[in-house]
Amino acid sequence: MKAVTTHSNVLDPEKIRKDFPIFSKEIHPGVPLIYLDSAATSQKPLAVIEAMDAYYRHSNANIHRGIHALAEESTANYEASRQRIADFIGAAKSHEIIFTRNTTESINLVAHSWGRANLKSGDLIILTEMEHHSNLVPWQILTSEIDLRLEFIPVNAEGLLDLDEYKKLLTQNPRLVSFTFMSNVVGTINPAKEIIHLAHEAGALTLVDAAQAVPHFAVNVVDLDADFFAFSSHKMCGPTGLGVLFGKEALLDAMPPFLGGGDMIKRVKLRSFTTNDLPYKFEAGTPAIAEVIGLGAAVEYLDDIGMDTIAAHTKELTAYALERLEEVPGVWLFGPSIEHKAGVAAFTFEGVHPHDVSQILDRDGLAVRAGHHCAMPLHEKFDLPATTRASFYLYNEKQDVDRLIEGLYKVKEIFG
Amino acid sequence: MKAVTTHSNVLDPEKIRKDFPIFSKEIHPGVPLIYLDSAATSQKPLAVIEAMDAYYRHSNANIHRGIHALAEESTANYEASRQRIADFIGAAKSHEIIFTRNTTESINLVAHSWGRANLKSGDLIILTEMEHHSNLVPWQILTSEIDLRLEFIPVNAEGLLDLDEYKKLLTQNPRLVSFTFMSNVVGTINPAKEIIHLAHEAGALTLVDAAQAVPHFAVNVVDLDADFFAFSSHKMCGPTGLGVLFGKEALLDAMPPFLGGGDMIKRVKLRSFTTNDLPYKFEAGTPAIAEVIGLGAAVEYLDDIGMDTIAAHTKELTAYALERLEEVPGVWLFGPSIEHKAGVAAFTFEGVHPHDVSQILDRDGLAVRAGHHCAMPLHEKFDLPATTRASFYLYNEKQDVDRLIEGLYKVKEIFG
Amino acid sequence: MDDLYRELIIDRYKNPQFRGELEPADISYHDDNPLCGDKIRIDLRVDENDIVTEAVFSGHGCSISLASADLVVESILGKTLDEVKEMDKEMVLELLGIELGPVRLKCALLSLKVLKAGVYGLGEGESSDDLVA
Amino acid sequence: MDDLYRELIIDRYKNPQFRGELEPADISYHDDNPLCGDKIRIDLRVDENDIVTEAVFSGHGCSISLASADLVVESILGKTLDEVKEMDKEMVLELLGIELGPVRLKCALLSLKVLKAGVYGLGEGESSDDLVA
Ligand SMILES: Cc1ncc(COP(=O)(O)O)c(C=O)c1O
Ligand SMILES: Cc1ncc(COP(=O)(O)O)c(C=O)c1O
Repeated sequence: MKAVTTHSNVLDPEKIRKDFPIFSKEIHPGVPLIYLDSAATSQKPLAVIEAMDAYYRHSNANIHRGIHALAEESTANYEASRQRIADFIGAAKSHEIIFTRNTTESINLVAHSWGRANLKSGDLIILTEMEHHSNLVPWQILTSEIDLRLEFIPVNAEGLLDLDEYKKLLTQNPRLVSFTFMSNVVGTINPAKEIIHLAHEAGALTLVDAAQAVPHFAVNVVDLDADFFAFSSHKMCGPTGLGVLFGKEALLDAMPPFLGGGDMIKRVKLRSFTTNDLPYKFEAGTPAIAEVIGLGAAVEYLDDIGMDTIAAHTKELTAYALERLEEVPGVWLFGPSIEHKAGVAAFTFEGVHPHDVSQILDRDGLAVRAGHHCAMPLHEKFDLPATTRASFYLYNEKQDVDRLIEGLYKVKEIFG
Repeated sequence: MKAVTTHSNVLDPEKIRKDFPIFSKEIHPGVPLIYLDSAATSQKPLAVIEAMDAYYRHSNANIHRGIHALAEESTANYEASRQRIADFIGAAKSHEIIFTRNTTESINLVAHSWGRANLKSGDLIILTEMEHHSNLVPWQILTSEIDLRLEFIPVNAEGLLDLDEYKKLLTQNPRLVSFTFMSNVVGTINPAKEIIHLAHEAGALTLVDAAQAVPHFAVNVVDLDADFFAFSSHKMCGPTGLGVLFGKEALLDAMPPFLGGGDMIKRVKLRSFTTNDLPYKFEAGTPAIAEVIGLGAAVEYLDDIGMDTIAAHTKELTAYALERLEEVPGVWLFGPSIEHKAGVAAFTFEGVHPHDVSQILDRDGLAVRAGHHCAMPLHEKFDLPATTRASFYLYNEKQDVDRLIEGLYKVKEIFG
Repeated sequence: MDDLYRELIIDRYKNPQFRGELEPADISYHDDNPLCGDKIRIDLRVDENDIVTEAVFSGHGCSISLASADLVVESILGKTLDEVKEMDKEMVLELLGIELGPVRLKCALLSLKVLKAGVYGLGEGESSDDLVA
Repeated sequence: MDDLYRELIIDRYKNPQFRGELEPADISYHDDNPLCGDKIRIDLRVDENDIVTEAVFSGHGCSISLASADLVVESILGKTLDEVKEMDKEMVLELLGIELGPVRLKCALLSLKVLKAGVYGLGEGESSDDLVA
C-alpha cells in the first residue's frame, strides 16, 4: 500500500497541456483541439510516448527467457512496471497484477476462468443497470453455456444505484457481484467499498469494473477488499493494447488458466502441461511489453501530479460544466448531481440528435461523443436512443467548458 | 491478392541497419549490439516507431463510434492498416483479418470459438512434434474439456515432418490439422500448401501457425487455401501487443464470438446481445489502435524492401552461418540443411551448457537465445534439455556470423 | 466537412417533402442503426410495370439520416424496382452533396439499406450493410 | 557481469568438491529447472543434534547452477538444519560473488531450493520459488 503523494493541491491545466503533444495540433486549419472525450480514451503525455519510444530504440527484446543483456533489461523494465502499477492501486503483491489487452479482456478472463470453474446452473450473478457492455456480454455468454441467473441493481431516476434493491438481491445467495466503480455515461461514483462489504457478508465475490475509476481518483484494492479489479491503460494516460486485472492471490492461484501457450507453462509434453506461477499463468505468449512499460510511465506521471489533485481538478471542472450546461435552454442533463459523480456530463439537446450536436461542435475543434456509449440498457431504461457526452480530465480547463457552451448555442442557431 | 514488389534483388544490411535505431546502441561500454535473436522478437525500424509516435502525438482517439475529427482520423488509419495487412498476406477481404494480442491468442481464439462449437468427444486434431507451446497448450486445454484425440506428425532425425505418417493419420477422419509453417527452433519450412491440400482432401480444416513464416518470406493465404492463419506483429518489425488471425469469411461468420464486450455487439439488452459483423465480432473492447497502425507501417516497410529480397538475404546468411558453425569443433547443429529452412540455427556445444554459451557471447554484444524456445516436446524428443539458437533477419550481415564464430571459440577457451 | 450542414440537409430535415406512411403499401420495410438509435421505415407503391409511383419514409434520427431518407425516396419516383436495386452509396452521397466520415456514412446510408432490403423482399432483420457497400 | 565467469565458478564447475550421492541419506531431494533442463539432487546426513555432517550434490546443468550447488553444499557442513532453513538468496549470491540477471538467478538458486525443500521435508514436486524468494 502506498500513500498518494500530493505535490500541490491545485493543478494548472495550462502547464499540464504542455506535457501532451496533441494539444499543439490544429484540428481544422486555425482551430485548436478541445478534447472532451477522455472517457472514451485519454490523451498521452510525452513521458509515456517517450518511454515506449525509448524501449523500442534502446531495449527491445523478448522477455523472461533471455540471458543476453537486452532481454534482461527488457524483463527488468517490464517487471518494474508491474510493481509500479501494483503500488498505484495498492495491491499487496505484484503478481496479483495480470496484464490483458483491456478492461474487456480482464472481465472475460474472470468469466472464463473463475466462472466456468466455480459456477453452476442456477447460480446468481448480480450486475447493475448502468454497466458498460463489457461487464454485461461476458456474463451473458457464460449464461448461454451455464444456465446462470443474472439480476441487476436498478438505477434510480437520479442515476444512482438503488442499494435497498441490492440488499434484497443479496438475500438470494449470489455468487458474484460485478459492478462499475464509476459510470462512463452518467459519471456516478458507486459506493464500491459498501457494495463489496455487503457482497462479502452475503458470501459473494466481487469484480470491480474500474475502467473509469482508476484514471479519476486514488483507489486502493486492499482497502476496498475487492476480489477482482479491472481497468484499461488507454484511459489513464497509458498506451492502447493493454489492460490490467488485479485478483486476490488465493483466487488467482485456484483458477484454471485461460489462454494456453508460451510463458504460462512450466513444462509441456505433447499431450499435457503444468501451469506456471502467478502472474505468468495468465499471460500466454509474448506480452505487450512496450505497452506495459508505457503504462508504468503513465502511472508515474499521474502519481507525480497526485491522484487527489487530479480528482479535485476534474470535480471542479465537472461542477462548472454542469452549472453552465443547465443554463442552456433545451439541454437536459442525464445523471446525478456533482456530489455523486466525476468527470462526465451526458445530456440531450431538445430537437437535435446527438450526432448533429457532436458534428457541429467538431467544427469548433470540440471533441465530444454521441451515441449509447456502450451502455444501451441504461439508455433504453431512460428511453434515450443516444446522448451527447462531454468528459473531462487533467488537461481540461474552464475555457474548454465555455467553448462547449458557445458551441451549443451555435447548434441551437442552426437547428432552432 | 498483391504482387510482391521487389525493388532490388539484393539487400544491403549496412543500409538497412540505419533504419533501426537500436543498432546505434552499445550493449556494454564500447561493445555494439549484434542481434541474433529475431526469432524471439524482431527489432523495429524508425518508420514503425515514428508511426506510433505520430499516432499518439497527432491523432489519438478511440475508434469506430466517434464523430469528431480525431476519432474519424484514428478509425480511418486503423482500418487502412487492416487493409494493408490483408493485402500483405493475400487475404481477399479485409474483414477476414482479426486483431488479437499475439499468435498465441489467435490460436486460442480458434480453439475456444471454432473448437467448442464444432468438436465433440473423440474428434481427432493433428498437430506436429515441432510445435511451439502456443500451438500445443490451447488444444490440450480444449481436450481437458471435450475429450479430443491429439495426434502428432512425427519429426524425423533431419528435423523434417514425416509426411507418410501424416497421410496415415489423415485416414482417421481428422477435424483439424494445426501446424507451424516454419519452426522457431530448427527453422524447418514445412510444405504448407501440400499439408493443407491433403487435409482438405481428408475433410479436415487447417490452422497455420505462421509466426515465423510471415516475417521471413512472402505468403499468400488464398494460394495456400489456409482456413486459419495466425501470426504476431512483434516478430515482423511491428510493435508488441498485437497479433493477427486470418480466417476464411464463411468460417468466421459461422463461429460464435469469443470475448464479449463493446464493439463486438450490434445491440445489447440486460440479458441478451446480438453480435456485430466481421471483423468486429471478434474484437471486443478498445483494440490495440496504435499497434495496428504500427503494424501497418511495418508491413509497408517490409513490402518496400520486398519479401523475396528479405527471404533471399536471410537464406544466404543462414547458409553461411551453418557452414561456419560446422567448422567449430564440438558444435552440433540441430535441424535440417539449408534447402529446407530459413533464418534459424540451433545447436549444442559439447561440454558447455547453452546458458553458459549465451552468457559468454553476451559479453561480446552477441544476443542469442538459450533454452527450449517454447518447444519442450521437440527438445525432449531429441533428448536435449536445451539448445543455443542464433536467428537472422534483414538487418544481419556476414560479419555478425563471423563474430558469433569468434565468440564460440572464446567459449571453448573458457570451458575447454 | 464544413458544408455538412449545407442548407439542403437542414432544410429537408426540418421540412421533409416525403414523410408519411402508406397503408396498404406494396413494399414496406424498416430498420434501425443501433449505434445511435435512428429508425427509418420506407413504404412504396408500384404499378404493373414495377415502376415506383409513390414513396414515403417515416421514423426518427439525425439530420443526415432523415434528410437522406427524404432525398432517396424522392429520387426513386418513376424508377423501376430493378433500377432501385442498382442504387449504391455514391448515388446517395451525390444526393446529399457532401463528404462523410465512417460513422455519419452509416446514418446517410440507412435509408438506402431499408429501401433495398424492401425491394429485394428481405425478411425483418435480414437487411445488411452489404446492400450498400 | 564481466566477472561472471570468475575463476571460482569455472573451477568449481570443472572440478566440483562435493559431487556425489549418499546411500542411505537422512535427507535427499531433487528438482529441476524446466527452462533449461538443469537437474540437481542433494543428499545429506545429520547427527543426533541435527547438525549436517555430510552433504553432496549430483545432477547436470550450467556452470552457475553446478558451481552454486558445490558451494552451497560446502557451506552447510557443520550447520544445524534450523540454520539451513534460514539460508536465503543473498547467502548464495555471496558465495558466488557475482551479480546475476533474472534467468541466471534461477540457475544459481536451484540448489538452495532443492536443499530447503529437502530440509523442510517437502514431497516430490512440492518445492517452490517461495523457498528462495
Ligand atoms: C512458431 C511460433 N509459434 C508461435 C509463437 C508465439 O508467438 P507469440 O509469443 O507472439 O504469441 C512463436 C513465437 O515465439 C513462434 O515462433
Ligand atoms: C466503465 C467502463 N467499463 C469498461 C470499459 C471498456 O474498456 P475497454 O474498451 O478498454 O476494454 C469502458 C470503456 O469504454 C468503461 O468506460
